[in-house]
Amino acid sequence: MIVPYTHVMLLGGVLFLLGMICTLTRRNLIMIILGLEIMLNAAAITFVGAGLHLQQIEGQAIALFILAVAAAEVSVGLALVVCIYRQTGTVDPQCIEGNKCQLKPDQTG
Amino acid sequence: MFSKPVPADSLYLAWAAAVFPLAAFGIIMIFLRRLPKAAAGVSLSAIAVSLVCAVCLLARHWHLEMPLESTVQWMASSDFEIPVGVLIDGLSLLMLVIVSGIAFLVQLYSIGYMAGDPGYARYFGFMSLFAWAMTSLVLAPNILQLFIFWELVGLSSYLLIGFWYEKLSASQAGKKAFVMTRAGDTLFFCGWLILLVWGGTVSILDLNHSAHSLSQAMVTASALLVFGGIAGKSAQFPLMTWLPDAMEGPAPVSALLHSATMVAAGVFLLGRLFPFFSQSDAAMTVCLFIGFVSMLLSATMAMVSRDIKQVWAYSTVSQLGFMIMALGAGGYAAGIFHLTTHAGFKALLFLCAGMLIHACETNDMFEIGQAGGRRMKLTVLCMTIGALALSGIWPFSGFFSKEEIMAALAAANSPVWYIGGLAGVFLTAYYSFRLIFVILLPGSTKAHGPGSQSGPEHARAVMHAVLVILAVITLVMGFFAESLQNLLTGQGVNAPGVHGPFPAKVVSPVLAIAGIVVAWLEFGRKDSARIGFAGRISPVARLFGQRWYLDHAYGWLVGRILDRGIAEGCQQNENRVIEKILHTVAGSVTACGRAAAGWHRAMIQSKLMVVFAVVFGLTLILLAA
Amino acid sequence: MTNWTLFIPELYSLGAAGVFFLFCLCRPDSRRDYGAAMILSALGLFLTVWSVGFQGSLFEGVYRVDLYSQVFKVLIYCGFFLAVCLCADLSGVDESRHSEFYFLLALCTLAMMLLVSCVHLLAIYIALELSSYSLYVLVYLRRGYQKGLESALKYFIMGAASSALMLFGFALVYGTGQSAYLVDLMRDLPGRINEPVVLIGFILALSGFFFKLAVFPFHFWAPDAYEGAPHQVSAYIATASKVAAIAVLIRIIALSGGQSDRLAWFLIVLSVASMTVGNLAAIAQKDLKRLLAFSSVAHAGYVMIGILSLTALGYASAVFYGMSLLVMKFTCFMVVVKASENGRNISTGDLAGLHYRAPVLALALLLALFGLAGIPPTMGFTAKLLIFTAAMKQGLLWLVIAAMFNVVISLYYYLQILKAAYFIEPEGQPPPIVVSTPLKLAAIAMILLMVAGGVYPGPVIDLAGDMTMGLFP
Amino acid sequence: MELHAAQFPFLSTLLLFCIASLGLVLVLPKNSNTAVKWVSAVCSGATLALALFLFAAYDRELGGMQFVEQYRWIPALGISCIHGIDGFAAPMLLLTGIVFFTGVLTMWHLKHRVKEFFALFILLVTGVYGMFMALDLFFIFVWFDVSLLPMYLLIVIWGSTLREYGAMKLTLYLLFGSALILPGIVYLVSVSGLDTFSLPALAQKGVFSGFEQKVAFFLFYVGFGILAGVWPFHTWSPPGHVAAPTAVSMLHAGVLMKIGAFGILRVGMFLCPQGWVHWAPLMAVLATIGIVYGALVGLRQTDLKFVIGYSSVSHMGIVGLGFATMTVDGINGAVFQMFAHGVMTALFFSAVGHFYDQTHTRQIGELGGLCRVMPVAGSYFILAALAGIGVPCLASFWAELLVFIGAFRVYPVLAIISLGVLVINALFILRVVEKTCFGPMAVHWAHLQDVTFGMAIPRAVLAAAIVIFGLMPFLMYEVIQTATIPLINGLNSLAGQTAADSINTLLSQWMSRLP
Repeated sequence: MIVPYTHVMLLGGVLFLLGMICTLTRRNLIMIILGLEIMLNAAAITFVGAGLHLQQIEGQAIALFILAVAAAEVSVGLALVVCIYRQTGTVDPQCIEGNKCQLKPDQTG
Repeated sequence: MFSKPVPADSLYLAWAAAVFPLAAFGIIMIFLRRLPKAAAGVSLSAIAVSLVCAVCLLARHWHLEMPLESTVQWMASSDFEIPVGVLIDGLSLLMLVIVSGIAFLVQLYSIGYMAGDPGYARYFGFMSLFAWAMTSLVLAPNILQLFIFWELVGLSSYLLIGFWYEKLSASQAGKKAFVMTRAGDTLFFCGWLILLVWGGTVSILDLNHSAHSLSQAMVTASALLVFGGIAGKSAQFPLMTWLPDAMEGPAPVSALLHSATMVAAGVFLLGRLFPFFSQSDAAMTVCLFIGFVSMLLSATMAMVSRDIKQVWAYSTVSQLGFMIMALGAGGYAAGIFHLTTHAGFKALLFLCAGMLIHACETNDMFEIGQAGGRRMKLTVLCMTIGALALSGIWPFSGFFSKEEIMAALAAANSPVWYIGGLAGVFLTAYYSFRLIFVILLPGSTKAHGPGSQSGPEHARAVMHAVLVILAVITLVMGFFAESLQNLLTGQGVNAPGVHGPFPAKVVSPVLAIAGIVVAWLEFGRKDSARIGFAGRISPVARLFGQRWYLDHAYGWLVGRILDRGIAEGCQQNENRVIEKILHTVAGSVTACGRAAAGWHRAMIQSKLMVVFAVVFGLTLILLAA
Repeated sequence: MTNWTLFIPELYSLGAAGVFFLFCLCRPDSRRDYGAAMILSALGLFLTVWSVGFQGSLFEGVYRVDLYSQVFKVLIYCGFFLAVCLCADLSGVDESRHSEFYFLLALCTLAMMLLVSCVHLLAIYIALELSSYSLYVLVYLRRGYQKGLESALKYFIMGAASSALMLFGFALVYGTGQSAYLVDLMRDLPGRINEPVVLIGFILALSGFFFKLAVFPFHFWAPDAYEGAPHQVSAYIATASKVAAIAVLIRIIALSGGQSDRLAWFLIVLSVASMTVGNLAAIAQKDLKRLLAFSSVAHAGYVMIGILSLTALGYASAVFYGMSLLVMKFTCFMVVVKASENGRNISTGDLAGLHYRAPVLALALLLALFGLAGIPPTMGFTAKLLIFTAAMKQGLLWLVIAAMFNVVISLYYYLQILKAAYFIEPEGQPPPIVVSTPLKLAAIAMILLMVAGGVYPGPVIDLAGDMTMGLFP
Repeated sequence: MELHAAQFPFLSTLLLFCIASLGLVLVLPKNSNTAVKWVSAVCSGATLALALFLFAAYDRELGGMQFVEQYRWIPALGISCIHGIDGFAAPMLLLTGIVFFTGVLTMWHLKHRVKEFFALFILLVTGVYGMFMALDLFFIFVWFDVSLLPMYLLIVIWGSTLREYGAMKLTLYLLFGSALILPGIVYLVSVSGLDTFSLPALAQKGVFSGFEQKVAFFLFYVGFGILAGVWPFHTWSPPGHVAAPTAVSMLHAGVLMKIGAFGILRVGMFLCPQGWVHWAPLMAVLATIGIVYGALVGLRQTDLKFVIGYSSVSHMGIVGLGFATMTVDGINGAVFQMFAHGVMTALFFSAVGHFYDQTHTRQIGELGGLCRVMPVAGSYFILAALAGIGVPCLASFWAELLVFIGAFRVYPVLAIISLGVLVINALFILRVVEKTCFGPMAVHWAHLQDVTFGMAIPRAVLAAAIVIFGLMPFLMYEVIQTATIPLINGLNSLAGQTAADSINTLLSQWMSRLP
């Protein structure tokens, strides 16, 4: 293995952190879901790296599964977001709380 | 040992003397509350049995060489045992006869006096309770038993003073009596505890005989504490003001409890533990001093009071002060003898007062005089006999006993006591005859005599009979002085010589006559001003009339310091501190709850932030640790 | 060689879910759906009970069937069955969605049954996600209540975030533990648990289960989800889902081998925080379901006390606690369902007059609340005694005292509920609550269970002990 | 401790009888009020008879634990079901029987939600009975809590003044207490290493180290002490009394507070003698404060039940002081005080209950002269007051006497302070008697009814108990003694000197440390 496992772990960690920051900072439900996806992918990369490191095929298999599950997750999430948008006219996470922004649908973005 | 066991027959007699009234009390309170006649009958028969037993005992043990004592164990807790039993010696025999005799007479008198009262049965129930407690008290062989009955006579006193409970002043007087004597009793109890825990014995005979083996400090401390109880019960300074108030009770109650017997229990206790007290000079001096102060203070109070029963009440305090002085001066037999004579004539005085009050429906002696109290000839005659005895005029019983007391005082270490005693003799005669003259020689009387005397004719006859019996006792008692002294001192109590120096024998009767004369000059003469020498100076009159402001002091102590001071402080602590702390805790918990609940309404990303922060933060801390 | 008989309960559940899937395609008919659900869930319950004694391993060791998993399956199926029992009047869900509702419920049950048997990281992950997704949608199914959607979304985001954390943790554990099989990890991890990467991985890996169990700080979804979901779904989340979470959490934490003080401390902090936050927040709640959600958070904290002792006794006590929670929380939700009209959310005050409107329910509620507060002689008390004993064996006296203080706080709001049910007179004259005979029987059964669990819990404790014995090969 | 097996399971019979009655009450139809009352009365009467029998049949020569029954219960946890009574428990059972019986009769006129009331009442009493006879820590705790929780509903539903507040405060306070007891129990069981909850097994010597005993005793002392009204944890009690209906007040002050004291005795002192010795000075000081403070605050109260509530605080302080003395006399007195105060305060509350039923007020200022219209009720009230003051020949006197003797041996200063309070005690109790029963009667009270013959029965039973044990205290002491002496002997042999001596040493050490 050319790249040491530690580096892969670090890459996964950094990616995970980035995803986390994304979920925390973006005021948009879709971006939050994207951030979550990034975190999942970071985990997948770490799995792959670990699988390589351990010379097991399992790691990569798990990564594949993660991709599939993540897809399902995104579809559930997006479906909810769409419903929210239909109902409130916004995807701002701040505005879905207790229907605060319902009267001003033009503020979405 | 200092005693022999009581022979079985005497034991039964002693038990019977005590237990019959108890049985009467139980029967009356449980079954006979609605049957007044039966209640009176039961109560009287019980006390009659007691009296017979007492007299039999006295006759049987007239020449007693050694005290008789028998006890059985009533209760035991580890090394502490509570025995009950009887101690028979001269003192207890004498007291037993006095108590049961006076109680019998007073109950007989009450049949007429209390007739028609709605609480008739209750009255006789309480009287039986008292009779039981008092007879058991005088027979008690150890201080605990004595203390128990000491408390019980206090209880019956409370119940009887507040007998007419619808009168607020009566129930307040009862409360006052109970609480003030309780204050003394607490000291008594402490003294008892010292004797029990550090002294190792509470048996009266043991204490009397082995007091010298105990340390002086302990004897003094416990004696002084026990004296606290005596002062409370016998209404001595400074716990004296309950007794005048106790006159709210029916007159027979005052006669029995608050002059003749119950209040004398303090003197009795002092006499019981006389050898023990003698071990401590300090305690004896305190006795002398307290007796002295009480005697003079209450005599001054009696000088200005207009209430006939209050005058006799002050006089009782004063005479008890005499007795305590006598005992404090070492005149054991003198004190007890005065107790005996005093029981007779003071009961007589109170019962006469009761007749007058009943007839005139007022307590004020001037009003009684104006209402024509003197027309009740027998009553007024008996009252005069009693007053003469009280003043110490020959040949009435009071003369003999007072003479002995004066002799004892004269033999005491300081002339102050003797001079004080003389002043007391003068004042006694003065206030007694002030009363007598006010009633006997009123300036003007109403046309009609006193209102119809209540009760049926035979009842009044019984009441008169009782007065006559007591008057006769007062007349003859003095001539038994020698034999009573033999009875009392025959058992190793070393009474000092009772025959004092010559002047003493003359000085005090002269002073008594002087008192009578002064009283006549001020109240008896035709055109007298009917105002005493003390009453002329208004600050002094007010001082005496207000009982030297003792009640104010107590009122201030209880009302201000205790009630509105310490107790209110505790109450404020309860409300403002403890409750406040609780409410603060509860309030902060709910506030935290509200904050936490509000926190959960935050935006989703803030929550995510918390999740990440907590997980990573904690992990980092753990790794660093 | 795969012994398929071991898999029968799961297959059956799959079949049941399939039936409802077929119903989804037909015309909506709520009575048909309810009847079918009752029959199928009851049958399934018998099936799982029948399968309790199964032992074995499936799918290359990924799937383990033992007493531990089988009993949990019974419990989960119990939760399912009881939730279905409450569905006679499923007014919180749109009529046309009833088939979907049952379908998702059955699917979720299946996922949880898989979850408690899985002994492989990936399998656990997938089973967990499957159950979560079903629940997200179930929460969303609430009719005529805008919060349903909102809470589903929050539930989803929180769930996705914690499963991401968990997955990353799995990755680290897999990388360091060199295997995705729990059996292998169990051999390998205990010795290395204090290495930083392992510890981080391990802690992160727990996130997903903490989320399921609603342990602080992963509990933020709970109040909204409970409040926004249909009552039956809330009941299901509070019972079956919690039991499954406890099961798998114990499996994972058992990997640590009980030798890590650091891990224990981490768990202690979370446990105390959960109890305190849950109980404090519950005080301020008006909405009964939201209150129960916070109480669930607090109870997650108590369960953690059992788990964090990292001993067999502790795990057994946590299992027992899970069982008692199942019974007590279900009873509470039964009352919520019956007391609410048209599936609306109710506040504490709406229980007024319950004592004469439905005496049996009121009695059951009383016992359940006392049980939740840990008052003897209820099952809840035995559970608390067990977890405290376990913690005390580790010398955690102060933790036990802290937990007891929390119990006192919790009693405050439980008593408020009780006061409403027994003392406050309702305005007007609300009619008596009609409790159908089966439900009455269920309530009586719950009462008996709660009392028996408090008075004579010996057999159940033994069972819990036997179950956890299997965790340590 | 010695265990003497029972020939016949009397104790279980007693408990099962209660439970069966409870079940019967529950299954009776909703409107059968009379039947419910009769079932309760029969249950209470039968248990009273049984308790009386047990008290009488308790072998004073043999001592130890008698009527012992043992059953396997939860072997996995080392929990077994052991019942037995010793010289401490036998009087308590009798007390419970008396208060239960009289409480049921006192509530005979109840019309509101009768079935529930008596069901909860029987449940509560079952807990109390169980607590007094249980010899297994698990069961002690279970019964303890069973006897607490029904209280909440009993007060909230059938109570009066400020009932919601009072009930909540009471329950939270008491549960706070049990929040310390349960950890204490679990702690002891865990550190013993014996894996048993059985009290006799744990009470053997050398099971616990000194430190463990100190920790556990403190937990038990505070936990049970809250229920026993130990200052400063007493503030739940007076509002609770005020809020509760008559029979519940009777039970609450008469029996429940005793459970607390009994818990300290049974769990604290039996298991942690060294802890007891260690904390005894604190106990004594707090008890003395309670005695003084209760009387002083009682002086300022205007509500009858508050007065009695605070006097209970004061009287329970005497129990605490007795426990702190670690002498035979002190403990004998304390246990007798538990009994005497229980009966006395039950009589008090039942009399006050009648006043309240008739006048609908408990404000002392509004009452007065009640003896005129209700002489019987008034008499019982006065009797209770006199017992409360500690008049000789009523039960409380002997208790206080012995406690003070014990206390005087060990803590003379505290004993004298507490003795002084007897005066204040007399003052405020007599003041209440004067203001309610005596004095002129307001005209609008003229129509009031005295207690009927039937309603006088419970009061007469209580009064009889006060008087009988007041006249014949040995009946009680013979029984209590059998338990006290072994306890104190064990304590003394532990330290090699009497515990009281060691306290004195300890105190002198403390004094020497002072500047």
